[in-house]
Amino acid sequence: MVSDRVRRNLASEFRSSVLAKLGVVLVLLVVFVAIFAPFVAPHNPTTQDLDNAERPPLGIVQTEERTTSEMVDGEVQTVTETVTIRPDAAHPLGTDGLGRDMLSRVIYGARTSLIVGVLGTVLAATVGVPIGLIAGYYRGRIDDGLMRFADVSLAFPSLVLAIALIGLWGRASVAVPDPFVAAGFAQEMPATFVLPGTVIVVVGVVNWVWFARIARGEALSLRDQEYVKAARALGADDGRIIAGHVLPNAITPIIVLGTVQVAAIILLESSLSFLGFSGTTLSWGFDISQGRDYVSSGQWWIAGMPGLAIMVAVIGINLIGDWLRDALDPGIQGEGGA
Amino acid sequence: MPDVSAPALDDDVLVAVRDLSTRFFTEEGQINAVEGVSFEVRDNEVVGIVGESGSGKSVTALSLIDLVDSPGEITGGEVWYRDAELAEEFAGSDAVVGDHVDLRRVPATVRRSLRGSSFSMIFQDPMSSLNPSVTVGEQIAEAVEVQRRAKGNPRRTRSRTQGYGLGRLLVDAVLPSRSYTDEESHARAIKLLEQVGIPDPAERADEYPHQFSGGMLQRAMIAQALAGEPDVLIADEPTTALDVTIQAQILDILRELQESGETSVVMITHDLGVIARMCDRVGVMYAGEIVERGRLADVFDDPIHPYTQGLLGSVPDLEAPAARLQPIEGNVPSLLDREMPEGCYFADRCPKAMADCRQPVPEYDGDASEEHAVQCVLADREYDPAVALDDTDGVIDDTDSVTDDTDGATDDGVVSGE
Amino acid sequence: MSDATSGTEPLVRVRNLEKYYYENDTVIDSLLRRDPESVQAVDGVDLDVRRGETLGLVGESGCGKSTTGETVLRLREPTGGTVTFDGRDLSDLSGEELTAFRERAQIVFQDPFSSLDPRMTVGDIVTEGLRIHDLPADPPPDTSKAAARREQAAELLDRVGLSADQIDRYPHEFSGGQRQRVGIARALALDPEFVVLDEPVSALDVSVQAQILNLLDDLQAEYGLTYLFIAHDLSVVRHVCDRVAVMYLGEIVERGTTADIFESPTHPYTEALLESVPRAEVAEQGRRVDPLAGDVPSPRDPPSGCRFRTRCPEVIPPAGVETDQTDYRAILTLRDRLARGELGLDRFRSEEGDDAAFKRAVREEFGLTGLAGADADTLEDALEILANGRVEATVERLTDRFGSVCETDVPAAHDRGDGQTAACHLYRDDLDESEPAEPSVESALGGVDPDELASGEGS
Amino acid sequence: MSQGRFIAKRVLQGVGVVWGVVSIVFLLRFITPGSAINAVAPLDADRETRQAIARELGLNQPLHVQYGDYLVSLLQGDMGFSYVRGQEVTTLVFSKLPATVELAVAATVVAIGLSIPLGVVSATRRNQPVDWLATLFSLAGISTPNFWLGIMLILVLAVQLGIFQTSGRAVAAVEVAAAVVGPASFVKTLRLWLAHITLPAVALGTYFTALVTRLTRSGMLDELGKPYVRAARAKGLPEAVVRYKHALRNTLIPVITVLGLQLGTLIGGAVITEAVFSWPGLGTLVIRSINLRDWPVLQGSLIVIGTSFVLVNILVDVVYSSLDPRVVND
Repeated sequence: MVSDRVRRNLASEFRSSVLAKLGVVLVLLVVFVAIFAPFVAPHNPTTQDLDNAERPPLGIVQTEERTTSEMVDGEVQTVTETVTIRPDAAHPLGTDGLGRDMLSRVIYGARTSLIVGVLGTVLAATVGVPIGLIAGYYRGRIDDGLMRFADVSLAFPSLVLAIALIGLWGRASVAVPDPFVAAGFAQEMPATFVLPGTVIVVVGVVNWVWFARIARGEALSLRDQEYVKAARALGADDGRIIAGHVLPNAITPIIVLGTVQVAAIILLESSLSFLGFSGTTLSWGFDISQGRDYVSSGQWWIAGMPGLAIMVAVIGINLIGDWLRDALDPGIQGEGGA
Repeated sequence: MPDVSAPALDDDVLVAVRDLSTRFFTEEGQINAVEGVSFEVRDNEVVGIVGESGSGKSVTALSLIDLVDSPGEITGGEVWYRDAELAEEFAGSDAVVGDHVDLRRVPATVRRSLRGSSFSMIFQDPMSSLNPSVTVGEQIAEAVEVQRRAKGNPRRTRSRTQGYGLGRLLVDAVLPSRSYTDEESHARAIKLLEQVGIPDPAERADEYPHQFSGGMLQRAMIAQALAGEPDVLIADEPTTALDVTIQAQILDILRELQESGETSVVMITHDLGVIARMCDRVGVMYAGEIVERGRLADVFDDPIHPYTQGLLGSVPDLEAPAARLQPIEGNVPSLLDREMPEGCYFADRCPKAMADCRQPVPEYDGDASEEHAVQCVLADREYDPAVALDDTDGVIDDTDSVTDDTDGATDDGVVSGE
Repeated sequence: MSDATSGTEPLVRVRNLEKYYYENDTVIDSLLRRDPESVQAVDGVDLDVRRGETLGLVGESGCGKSTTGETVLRLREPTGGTVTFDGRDLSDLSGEELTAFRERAQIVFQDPFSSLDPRMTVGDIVTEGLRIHDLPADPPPDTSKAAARREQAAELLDRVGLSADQIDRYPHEFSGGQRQRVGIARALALDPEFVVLDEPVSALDVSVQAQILNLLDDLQAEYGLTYLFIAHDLSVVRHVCDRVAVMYLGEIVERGTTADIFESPTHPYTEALLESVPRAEVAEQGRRVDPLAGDVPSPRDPPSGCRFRTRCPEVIPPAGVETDQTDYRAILTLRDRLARGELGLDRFRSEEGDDAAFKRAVREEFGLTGLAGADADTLEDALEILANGRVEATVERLTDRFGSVCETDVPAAHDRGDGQTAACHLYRDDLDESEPAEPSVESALGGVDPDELASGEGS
Repeated sequence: MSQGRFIAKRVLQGVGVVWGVVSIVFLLRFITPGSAINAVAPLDADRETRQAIARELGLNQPLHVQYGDYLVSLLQGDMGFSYVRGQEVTTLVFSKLPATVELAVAATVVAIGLSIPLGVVSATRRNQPVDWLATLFSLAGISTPNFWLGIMLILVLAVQLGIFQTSGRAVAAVEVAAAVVGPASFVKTLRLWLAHITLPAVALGTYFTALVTRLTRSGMLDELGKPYVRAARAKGLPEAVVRYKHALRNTLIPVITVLGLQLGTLIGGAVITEAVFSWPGLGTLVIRSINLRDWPVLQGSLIVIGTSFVLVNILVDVVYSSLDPRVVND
């Protein structure tokens, strides 16, 4: 189905742009880590080790005044001593307030973000694309009605609508068995993986408008193409025309929007979990919110590391989006948003 | 390739192009859009350049006015232009012969300063050649204004932006203001609109391009091109997008212009009828080269090059419809340097191709008149079937790569008729 | 060009075809009390296409020829009128019957780059019709339908001059001319009887155009096809068509055999069209052509009566008006622009502001300085009324003196002998003494004097 | 159609959208598990008290009647009472609105002021250092979660360098304007105001600055390739006039349109930025009303946010129609 001209354009654009190469590397890294988390993560992200808490990442030595007070024969004596906390090779990115390994949490966080990002985008597309195609193809009152409905959904900022819906519908989540652990590998890793069901549905629902707009724009222009009229002359009915001619030619801009949406939804999901609206604690946003209190005492890495992880993933996906847009030149600019 | 002797330029030659070459350096390789093209434009004359899509005629036009954008580049040749002032300014250097100056050997800023005052250009689709969000009157007034500001000091471009700092520019970018042009250039713009026959010029000047019909907008383009009283007006397919009755109006305006004695016209088109009505002399372009040139009668009545004959044979005759047309078989070759055959590029499609068409073919003199010249061996000797090229079978071979959408060569593949 | 079998029932009969488009009729517009404007793209067209014949439909852009072609095939729903195909009224057909009709009538489009689906291989494009109609009904014994279709596609590609092994290539790998061949193969796949050719060669270079025209000619002879050939290039139409209909602004102004239309055109518009076409021969050099003035009016509000009157060089003056055609049309242009409110009067008002200067300025603007007798007096009164600002009164004054029959009644199609008809009042026998005035040679400025130019709206 | 009619059309459409917003908010209430009653009734309330509360809140009437009352009260500006604080929702929401508007406007001004020149420069100096820098900055900008950026800004600028305040909103912009009278107090209030608003505005504005830079850059590159630019050069226009008066003007048209679309993201971003900097705006109110299940306040906030979105979009259309003549005089 993908004609070789598309492959040729993608290849030639890839060869000529270093950013495209960087994008592919980053995304492959994040996807690999997300899928094989149980093998890649050094520790179980949920086991706590209190006396190993707040350990700095490698290369950073933390000095801290600790005041301990104890009862010495009837009086309270407070002793302040400067304690130096050295990084521990077992925890390259350090540990959080409860002594959990930051690197493992970041790795498992990738799994959450990617799954929510991809499933949310797919859901938004399956809702938005058909509506857009029908609105664009039939025009007239149908188009008018659907697009006014789209304007209404646009009027609600996706983050605000998302937290409202989650606040109302609750944070249902689904415990999905981890295939690798079930198959007997990496037994020390958590057997099930918590999937934030409500978040995925909500994220999909709030972002359908972008896909509807793109699909409508494409359908509006493709509808008057001569090969569509020719198909009608051959006796094809609307259904066959939309599925056989309009959709295949509208796929390119939809795919480019898809990459932009995955990146946007990852940011949205991390915002939701930062505000405590996510159904799972194994998420980058949640870790950032935990690490927030430690920032004032200079322990930046607890909030810092997951934030960097988000940036790496989103930069990679945006680079892939740019590469697709430059190679296939679908002409969509700036659509899609968190 | 025409021999490049010291250019013998008589006085009435306004522009003489010698061995001009323009190439596009794209990823797929080097594209020779224009290769060794030579022609002359004399005082108030209409010179025609005819050719099909991919022949390089538009690139020739853009090279003349130095508007070839990357990845294109003018790689060789001379463009002699008669301008006493300029010749005096560069006297003594090898770029000057008498009153003629070779523009390829003067600094780029000097070439740029000639745009609008010495050379100006009109394009095929006026709707896309004007800014859709600025009024037509304002855009013509700009053309007048830039010449008025340049009058003071033609060579220094700084003069063109005097008193028009970045602040005013940014305001102009947002609000519809006229700070770059003054009242006087607006009055002249309205005069120009009237001169090209647009009714109610004062009202129409405040309207936007999308409120004009195709014919009216092309008149506005001509008005804009006349703002600087150019010596040479280059018209790249000016009437191709227009209907026949509107085309006749525009061709009449161009004819009036040429007869008024101040402007010569370089008419570039694929329409042999327009060439016949407008041009005194014509050059036929194929695959980046001028394969035959001369006075109109030479080329139309006794063409020697098989491509010219094929072209004339393909056009249905309005008055005497033939039972069947004689088309030229095969497709225009891709201009990719590595795929260009040796010798004559038309050999693969030529019904009279001979063995020595595979060597480089010099330009022979045609016999119709002393201006008639042909880049084909048939001008030198008769066609001898014994040495015919073997692989010129008539079947349309499908292997060669497609020419129409060779990105890079700016000659747009499709000539829109409607 | 096969000779048309005349006398039998025409394969396609079109009577009073209309196609109107309505603009700004959304809910919001109705709230803003804006009645939907109708654009009469096609306004009462009659056509007959006989079996095996090529009927040319000629006209400039915006005249509605392509809309007519598509409405005849019901690719667009007609607003009025009937299309009868082989005796059956197409508007009765729906569902299965309409799909069956599709097998018998096909279309080839103009733009090689948008008439083929870039996502499909050439083989799929050509066989799409077969897949839709589930053909071939009974494939040869040991081959599947798909294989049979692929075989048929290979034959078709070969027949239109492409090689069968290109069947799996995509459209972008072909030149403009080759893509038109694929479009033709697609149209032939269902073995139709009637093909609408909507500007099939307009987007091609001359040399490629000739190849396609020869191919269409051969196919017509071999399959006995009937063509409706839509084009704006008159020399191509002359080469290809047996009979021709000339369209202007949604109406047919003249029809007849190709020889009659090209050798002895009767409608002023056809004459002007033929004269404007530049011939590819030396005699064309310096040929004095006086082109039609002005622009094609906008189909949103076409001129009353005969739609060509705003550009026609032979407008019929009423009895008793002696002025020549140039002055007469200048008066009508002045009257039209006043009626449409397009004429800004203040620029004629000079400083001292007296009426004489105003009237002189208007006369100069419209070149009406040379009138005499009753015409001059009427004009004088009209300008007097205009001077003190009563525009409607001026329009009335001019209309009742200079009003032409061309603007009051719509011309009927007058028969000019052996099937040639021209919709023009020049040929009305009931107009007693009004001799068609000799068209005077327009001025040197290519007939483009600002004064006698009717400024149609930007089309 | 004249500009007036175009705007009238957009206003009518806006009213339709606001009506849509209000209706959806009304419907949302019916798809929530555990309706409003148990948010108000004490946990151990028996059936009668719950029925009494339902009657009092009018929940037992048929849907369309409730909808009618809801619309009527809305038109009178009465959006009910907060379950938690018993305060008038309208006054509560409108007291918080100015803070959010102030933050959003500050972020937008920072964004547009920085990004349009940056986008233009990087387009005209393609593949030179400034272009590479702009590209990398804008790429990072749209890929950074604004709440994380906020926290990092707090860490670096507030904790380490102690320049800015990390939370709260000492003084409103309107007070700064009022303080203009006395020069001494003006500088002090201005500094106080800046100290509080700079970090949140930068955190919120970064995404937008990056987005508009990318849009302007690709828009400019697109316009500079168009035939009318080549024709402008052919008539001898200096490059500066070609770039700014012609190309930039047409680049701004799509940029304005996308800004209108991305408004939702801006308000969404404001909500979370307020949470990070505990900025007393509508965002904090929304989050608190959800956590406390204070449904009328949430409902009121959604309506105000939706309506302000529509109003700003109409403003964007006005700017758009003055830039692109094709929209207005067809």
